[in-house]
Amino acid sequence: MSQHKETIKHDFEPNIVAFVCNWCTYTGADLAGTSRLKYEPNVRIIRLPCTGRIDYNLLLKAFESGADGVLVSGCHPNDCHYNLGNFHARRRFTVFRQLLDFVGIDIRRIQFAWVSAAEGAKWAQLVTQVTNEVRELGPFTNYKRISELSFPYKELEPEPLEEVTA
Amino acid sequence: METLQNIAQGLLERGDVSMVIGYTPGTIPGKTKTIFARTPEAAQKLTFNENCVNNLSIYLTRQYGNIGEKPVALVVKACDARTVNVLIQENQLKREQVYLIAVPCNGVKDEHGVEQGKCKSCAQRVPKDYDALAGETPAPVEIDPTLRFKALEQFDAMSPDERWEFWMKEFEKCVKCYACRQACPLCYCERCITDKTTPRWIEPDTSTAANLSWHITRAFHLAGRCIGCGECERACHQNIPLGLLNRKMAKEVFDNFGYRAGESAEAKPVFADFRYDDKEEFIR
Amino acid sequence: MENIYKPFTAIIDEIRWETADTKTFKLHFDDPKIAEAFTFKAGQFGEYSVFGEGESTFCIASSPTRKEYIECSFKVVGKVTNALRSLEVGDTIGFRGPYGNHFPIENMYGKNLIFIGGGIGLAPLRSLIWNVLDLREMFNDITILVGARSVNDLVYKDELTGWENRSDINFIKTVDPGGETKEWNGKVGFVPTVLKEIAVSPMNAVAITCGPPIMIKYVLLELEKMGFSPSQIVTTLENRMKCGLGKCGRCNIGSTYVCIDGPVFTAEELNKLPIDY
Amino acid sequence: MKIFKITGTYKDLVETLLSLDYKVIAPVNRNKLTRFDFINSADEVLSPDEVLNTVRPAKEHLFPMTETVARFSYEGKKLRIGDVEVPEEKSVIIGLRPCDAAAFDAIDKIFSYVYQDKFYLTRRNNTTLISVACEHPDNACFCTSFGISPDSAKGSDILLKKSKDSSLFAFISTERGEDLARTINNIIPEEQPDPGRDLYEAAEKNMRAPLDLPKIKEALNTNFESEYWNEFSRCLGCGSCAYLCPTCHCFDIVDEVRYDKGIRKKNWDACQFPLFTLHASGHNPRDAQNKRYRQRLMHKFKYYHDRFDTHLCTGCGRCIRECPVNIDIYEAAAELCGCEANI
Amino acid sequence: MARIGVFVCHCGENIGRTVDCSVVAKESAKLRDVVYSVDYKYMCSDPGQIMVKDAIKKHNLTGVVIASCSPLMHEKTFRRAVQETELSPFLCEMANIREQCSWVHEDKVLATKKAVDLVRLMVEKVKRNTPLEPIRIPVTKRALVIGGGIAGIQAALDIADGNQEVVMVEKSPSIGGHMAQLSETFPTLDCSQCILTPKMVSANSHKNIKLYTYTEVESVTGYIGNFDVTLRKKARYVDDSICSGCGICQEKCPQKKISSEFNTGLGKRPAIYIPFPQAVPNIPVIDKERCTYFKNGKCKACEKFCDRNAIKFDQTDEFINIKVGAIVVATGYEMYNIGKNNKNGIKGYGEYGCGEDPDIIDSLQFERLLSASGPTFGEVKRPSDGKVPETVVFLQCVGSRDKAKGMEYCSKICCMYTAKHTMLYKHKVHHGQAFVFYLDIRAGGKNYDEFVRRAIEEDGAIYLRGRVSKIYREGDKLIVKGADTLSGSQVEIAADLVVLATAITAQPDIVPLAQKLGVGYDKYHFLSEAHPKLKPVETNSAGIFLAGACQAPKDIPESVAQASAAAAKVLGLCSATELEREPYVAKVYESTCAGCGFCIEACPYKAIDNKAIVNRQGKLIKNVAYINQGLCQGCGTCLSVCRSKSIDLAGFTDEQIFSEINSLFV
Repeated sequence: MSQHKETIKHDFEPNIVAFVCNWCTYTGADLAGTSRLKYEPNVRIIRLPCTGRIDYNLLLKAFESGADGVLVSGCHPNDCHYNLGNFHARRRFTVFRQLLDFVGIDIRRIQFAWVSAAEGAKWAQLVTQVTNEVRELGPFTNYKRISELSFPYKELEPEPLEEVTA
Repeated sequence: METLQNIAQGLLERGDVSMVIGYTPGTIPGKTKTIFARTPEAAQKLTFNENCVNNLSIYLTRQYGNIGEKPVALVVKACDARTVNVLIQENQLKREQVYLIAVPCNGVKDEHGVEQGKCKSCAQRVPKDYDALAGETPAPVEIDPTLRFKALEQFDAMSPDERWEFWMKEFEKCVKCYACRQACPLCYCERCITDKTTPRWIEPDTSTAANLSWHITRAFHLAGRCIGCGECERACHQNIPLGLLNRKMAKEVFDNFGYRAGESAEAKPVFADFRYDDKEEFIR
Repeated sequence: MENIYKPFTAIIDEIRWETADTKTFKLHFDDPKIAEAFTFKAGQFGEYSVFGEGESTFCIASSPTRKEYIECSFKVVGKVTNALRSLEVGDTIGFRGPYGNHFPIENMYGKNLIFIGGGIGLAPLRSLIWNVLDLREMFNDITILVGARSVNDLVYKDELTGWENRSDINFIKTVDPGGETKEWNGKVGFVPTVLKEIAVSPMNAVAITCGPPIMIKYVLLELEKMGFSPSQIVTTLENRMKCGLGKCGRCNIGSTYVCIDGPVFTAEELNKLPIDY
Repeated sequence: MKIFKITGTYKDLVETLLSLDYKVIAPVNRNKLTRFDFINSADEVLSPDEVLNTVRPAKEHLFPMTETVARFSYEGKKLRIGDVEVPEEKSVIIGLRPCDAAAFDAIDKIFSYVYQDKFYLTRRNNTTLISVACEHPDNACFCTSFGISPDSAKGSDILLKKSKDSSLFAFISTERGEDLARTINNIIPEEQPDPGRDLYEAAEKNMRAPLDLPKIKEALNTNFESEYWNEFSRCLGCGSCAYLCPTCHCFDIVDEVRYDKGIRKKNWDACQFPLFTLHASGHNPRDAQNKRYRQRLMHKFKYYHDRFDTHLCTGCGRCIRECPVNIDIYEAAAELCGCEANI
Repeated sequence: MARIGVFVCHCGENIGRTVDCSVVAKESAKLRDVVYSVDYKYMCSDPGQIMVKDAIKKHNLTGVVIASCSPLMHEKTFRRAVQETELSPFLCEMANIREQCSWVHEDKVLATKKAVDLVRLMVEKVKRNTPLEPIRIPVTKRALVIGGGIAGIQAALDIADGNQEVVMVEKSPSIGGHMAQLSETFPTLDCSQCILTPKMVSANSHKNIKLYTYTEVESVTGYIGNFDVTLRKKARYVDDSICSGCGICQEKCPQKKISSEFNTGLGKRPAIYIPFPQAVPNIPVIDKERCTYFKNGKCKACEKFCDRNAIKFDQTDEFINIKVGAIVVATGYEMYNIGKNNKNGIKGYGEYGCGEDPDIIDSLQFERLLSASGPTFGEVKRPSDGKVPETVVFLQCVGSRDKAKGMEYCSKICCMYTAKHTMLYKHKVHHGQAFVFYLDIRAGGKNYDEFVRRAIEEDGAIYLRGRVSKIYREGDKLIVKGADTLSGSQVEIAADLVVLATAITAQPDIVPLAQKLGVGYDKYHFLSEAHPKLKPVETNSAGIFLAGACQAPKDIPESVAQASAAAAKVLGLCSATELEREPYVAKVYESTCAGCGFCIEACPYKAIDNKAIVNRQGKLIKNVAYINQGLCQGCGTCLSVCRSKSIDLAGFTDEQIFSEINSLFV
């Protein structure tokens, strides 16, 4: 098998953040690496101890920071390293994504998955799938627009800045 | 049949309660004020009519410091009593600290005579649990309980972008006065997440993005807790339909977990709990 | 019009740990023109900012007679002071000021001065003390009473030793009971108690005090017992401020804006204010 | 004061303003909310006959709810700070009520006190205020308490008033007003005799009786610790009063950062919030809601007056209308000085 | 500002092939607060580690980011290296640019860009790290073993032999467990009691073991090294300090017709009884439910005849508080009970008529029939009429591997004991014929397959692959109708006795115990190990270990092996006076906590409790959450249910995560 594959150039490369638990998905992602499975390079992982730790604020902040898609992943039910964290997360996100849907956020931009430490292949596949899906959806312009307005830094750019050396 | 004033007077005369929190006429027709009646004489000023919109249970939260050694009597409509249940559920109050004077309610109106949204789908004329009833037990009525979710149907037909458009227009108006929070009897936090600065999860400015993150947070923090008293929406002078967000949350919690906030003071709060077989179709 | 909210930048030249949670920064203004033009008077304060974290209000703790730098001391308590703590020599901070009124030094010439400082409250006094010491011959007797909860909580330790060794200062230091160490050679007792012991005369004197509210309260009582009239007692207040410019509406006590009319007040002025601080 | 006659209707006047080189701000009803906003056509404008006053005052156009006052960036290890320019754009606010126009007069004082706030003042200097006299004040209005009346010109550059026969007149108080008036072809620049205030005298009678301000202030000088303040422990601290007040001007300063870039913003704030005065040490001088309400009332009726000889209230009645628990500043002020509230 | 050093590892070619490490180092150097950055071939090598240590000293670093492999691989290595300098090891973070970057991407430009991003994220995080102190917990050098079967006995003996104290509790009157009921054991056919009894005796007499039988665990609080356990010693109505175990009371008891639990209902016992002759301790117990005195207030025959006055009718349950540092759970299993009188809810196999027809029995009953100490003294006689059965049909997988019965798992030991049963039967009834209906034969294990072959080849058991559809009685015979799927024919056997190899199930009352212990369990209620492969003995509650069939069906050697493993874990734990663990625990900001109690409910470890805040006068101001640092495992579930953000988690603080997100896309 040849090591070098032509990378397909897309018009748009989505920014995706994955919030994953340390024990299952992070380890599963490591396994994907150890197994040299290939997947899309658009995802940035933020490691947390447990899906129970993943509050909805993190997801909102990710969008505010410019994410086009968010992925939340942890242990399968009954596999949680902390026994119950993922059950709490599941219940929370069941309702939270409905809220996002209600205010008009396309919930295809927020994906949830159980990926165990053994499921390196599932992880690789998941990342590629989610990347393709979000790429299909295009940039999250709705959010980006209001987010840029809330931070009128760019508008101020043309004015020359005083320079201060630290 | 005992009148509200008599009940209150008796309680204060006997010294059973430190005060009776109720309604008294306001300065503008159609508005009522809160009264903290501490003497039997003051009890005569108590009133109840269709303009008694406020949910007085907010005065039971700790920040108001009304709860002391002696119980406090509170005039409650059925919806207000559900808030009391949530406060008990969430350790903010003990049942024995409050004496509930129930008032039969056929729906309330604001000062412009507009019937409150919550009343249209409410069949509960008196609370499930109370200590005294001021007035007659009213005849039961039958109202389809799903009516409370009726207003949400308009959104089903909308595309995400249309919903987005709708809400951004609403949130754009928000001035971040936090009246919605302050008026909510369940927003009893010592320090609201939005006032927390390390880190600042919600920017305090009034940009639409910052307003969106506030309103999402507010709605989600009340998910499974809000009993739908409508005080937030009433306090919002910018006319943002906050009740829709709350109702959507209530619907999701009800549909997914069969839970309705405020039904029982003993239930475990829905988001402090889970079931092994909670649905998870959305998880890959 | 100038942008009154825009800080100028200052570079940290030196950092000293005063106590476990108190630091002193020595700063110079980055822009030589600003450095040249900058003047202030003892008792004034500034808004110090860490960009991205926000602004925090403290007095200028150095003497206006030392032109080439300013110093500030702060206790790490909140978001901004936490960020300040992590700064290093050479880092840039923002500064707006000087703001507020100042100690009435012009009314102190030829008088006996009694400085009573507790804990970090010594910082504003320090500005005036060095100002006075740099113009020593213009003042009569100088008494400095410095107190802290414990030996470790004393700020400006090196300077205290310097003052102690000077013959032209009557210097007394004290720590609260239980705060002493084996090596401690100062007094042990609360500041108001020690003040009572040293019994200063109100004749031709001005007392300047700053410290925790509870200390100020009892020092004022003690001074009055000694015969000080309220107009002979000067103190400085610390209210929560944001703008420092009399605009944001936070720091008022009655009709008085601490940022404009203060932070320095005589006891006489304080007595007229409602108890809203 | 010059009095000019206006030809055509109010909407015609707005139409003309739109054709000039001004940004036009007028009362509109957008998304179920009455407010002052930029308009593109006269059709959007709420006519003075339709609405007594907007829920949101015009204050936000000179003193925005959120305003960037400085910016900074770290480029690598280099820190740079930038100023923020306020554009010198000419604008006109039309449709103000006299209470709102007078409110600008009041807050001008604080924004130019000792330090000049260029953000407010630049806009203020570039804005012409055209107010419209009130024919139908409601039961929350009490501007007459403050020497304002339904047809007061205080604070306005131009005041629009009707004569008994409903002809429209422009009362021009300032040079800025006159400059604008002379560019508007609907205004005939010929001085007219005063058409009288019959309509407005009638209107005044429907309002709340004027408060005895000197008596109130006298009372406030001594009753800082009155029991009466406990009444306001029912206040929810929602801050609606402050956010809707045309004279409230408190703000907070915060930084927002996105990795290496940041802006420093002024955001509206209110003395009704517990955190407003909370010290880093945990001490809070106004640690209870009744103390915070006292601050509000004192500020309006005493503190501001002590310093600027102006009350920080113009009787617009917004706080009374919108208070969710019916705290009525008029009633409070009256009762504090031992008067019966005459509502 | 912070002073961060970035160290980019090539990992030979592993990273370097797809990530341009020098670019990563160069880009990192441009980051604010990064004062030093370098790339190197093998960062984990000695020279690499020295490089890190030198840079910390030389550049006075306040934080270190190692961009290399997964933290799960080398975080310990680098933190140890950092610790050798002045810097706290917790100020070192790793950017995973190998497993999650170079190994999974092919485009060098994109992979390099991602690596730069990952480094930036970690720089932002490490800036907000704090020099945490590992948590030190004192260890109580005593273990609790719950369950007195072979696993519990083995664990207790091993720990005791390792010179640590053990408290052993057994809920029934005697230790020994199921193994005491067995006749002979596979694959050696040695006598179960002969090998077990000496162990039972030494467990009782060991100086380091304190044995409580007829005792249950009432409550457990505390955490690793420091458990507080309350035991309920149930009233036996016999003073065990006086009783000599003479047995006269049993003889004199007028009630003699009670079906014996030990003999699985095939024998009888009196109301005061010693469960079996070799019981340890050899002390009787009164069955209160059936005792004539307790029922009618008259009798006391036992008391009259006891010459030591050991009978105490007024005895009550006794509560004993003990402190232990570790707990071994060895509560064993129960047989799937399928009869009509099945209390345990799962009804099934009505078609097999078990419990209705006395000659349809389960394997444990058959063990008793085979046992020399059993009701038939080792003679195989069928229950209905005592006749020696000439045709015996054995059914395997009764319940096990049957989705419809809710037990999809394999009970693991049935294949082996059924083979054993056919052999023992043949050895006792030479002319008898054994038939076995099976689905698969699972005989993995040392000498196991050979054993099954012996049953078939030497002892002539006939194995039929298929399920039995129906069993019904026809006169003296039981007609067993089934399928032989190998020949494809229907089979009908007229049997004298049918033995069902019913499933091994979890103890019916295990769930409350698991909840007391904070140990997870699966849907079959078998207790969950911390990791199925690498931590098979540990549970997710630190300091609690598993042994034997409480975790999953196991045979004796496996149970013994796991028990010894658990004992080794306990001894390891007890070898230190203090424990050190990662300080990733949550803490509450009491000033902002509203005391709503959500975190208390949500905490999987019951680590959060209410704490009353009182003022100087002792008046309650408010209740807040209080986190027991010893119990907290750092999952952070409490953070997400806290609306006011009054809880933070060391190592994964809100500030850290926030900054990571804030620096994601710049």
